[in-house]
Amino acid sequence: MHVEIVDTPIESASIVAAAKADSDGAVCIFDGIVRDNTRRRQTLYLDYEAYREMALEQMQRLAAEAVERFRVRDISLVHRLGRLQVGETSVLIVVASAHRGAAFDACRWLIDTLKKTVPIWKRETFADGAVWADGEPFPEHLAARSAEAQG
Amino acid sequence: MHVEIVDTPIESASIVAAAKADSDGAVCIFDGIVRDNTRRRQTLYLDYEAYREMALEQMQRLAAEAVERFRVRDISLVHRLGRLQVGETSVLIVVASAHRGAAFDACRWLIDTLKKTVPIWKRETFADGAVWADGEPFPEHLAARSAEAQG
Amino acid sequence: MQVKILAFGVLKDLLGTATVQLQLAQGATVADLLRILEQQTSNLSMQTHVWQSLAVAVNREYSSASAVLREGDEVALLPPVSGGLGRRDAR
Amino acid sequence: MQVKILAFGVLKDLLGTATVQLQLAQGATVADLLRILEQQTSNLSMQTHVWQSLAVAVNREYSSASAVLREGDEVALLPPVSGGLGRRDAR
Repeated sequence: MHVEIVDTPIESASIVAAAKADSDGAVCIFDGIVRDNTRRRQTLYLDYEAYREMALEQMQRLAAEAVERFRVRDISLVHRLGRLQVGETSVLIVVASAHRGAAFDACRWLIDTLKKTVPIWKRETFADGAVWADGEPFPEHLAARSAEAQG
Repeated sequence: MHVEIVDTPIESASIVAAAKADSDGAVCIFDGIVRDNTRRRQTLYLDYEAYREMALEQMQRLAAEAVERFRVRDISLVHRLGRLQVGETSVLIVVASAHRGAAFDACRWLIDTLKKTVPIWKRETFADGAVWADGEPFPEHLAARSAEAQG
Repeated sequence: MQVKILAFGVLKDLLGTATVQLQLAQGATVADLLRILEQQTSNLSMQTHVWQSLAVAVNREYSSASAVLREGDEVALLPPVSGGLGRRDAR
Repeated sequence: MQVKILAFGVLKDLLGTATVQLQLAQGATVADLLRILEQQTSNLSMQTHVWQSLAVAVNREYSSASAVLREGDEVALLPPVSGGLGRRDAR
């Protein structure tokens, strides 16, 4: 497994090349890139910050859990922090497996779960201002206050 | 859209790079590679052959249908023919989209449908012999003889 | 009338050729053509399942058994396809 | 006892700092800590929803409101996360 948080551009081609082995028949790759707009508001750049030690631990656990759960051979999971321009990769997920169903399922589960549980935040700078991006609500078991307590 | 049948190695990195646009937030890539075994029988190499004109037309239709159906921005779909060694890419699918759900769904639909409907065949050479790979049964509406006629 | 037969994969091996011109009665269908070819190769009995699982393309479009053939048609005999990667992937 | 508070994202802006040491009574829970911080920032009333939607990590593990804090704990206040790409992707 290759799990990493980096501060420089993610070298997708070499990460993908390194992820393949002879027993693989399928490689599913998810490449999350900075889009030029959010709800049609023009994005200039994004700043990603993380609770770095915890984020790395969480990513390592996710990768290990995905290997176990989907029986894929190997996973690379890399997230970049700092200022990213439009078109740059913020997160790269590479899942290598003998079979394609497991590769797709693991890849999708990884990005979906990462986005809800790994402590990374994004500040979006638009042509007309900057905001911390709305995150997705935490899964119930991770939120500090239960729905009941909020009511 | 970039739909192609090639006789030389698929240059994945440059195809992926060319597939991205500023309005994309998600790129889902499927890289089908030659595995070193089938049912634990050791694979030496594969030879892919196609009904080339029809295969290309079918691939073009699949890509257009996926854009329409999943509302993704762009698709690259490249299949290689001829002799491939273990570890080489036989098919590359790149789906670029504003959002990840559509990118995953389109990518998976493309490989699943391609494998059932695009006239390409594979002859597998093992250490101890060679066979035409069993294909997947044609979808009912494409098979020449219906299940009824067979019974 | 005459049609051009293209055979691929295991069907090419079975017919011993990739292309052959065949003379058919006017109004012959895809089913008629398949019956003729199957009879011609009936001594190779192990391969009968191939005739049950194939698809036929007429002028590069998938075609049903009832389709009527015309002079000069290009009729392709397609065994189950296996592009992309291994079959076991489907499972 | 003393704990170390780390704040991230919008919570860092709200507290005006990324790290702060806080003195708490022995046996204080995560809920007690959140109540204290919420009161300290109550003049910024527009931000109350933030306190309802956060998660807390104690020593880098997600923690419930009822967890009892200990001397020297590292308590991180985590707004809903937004790694990867845009939120609208979830839809």
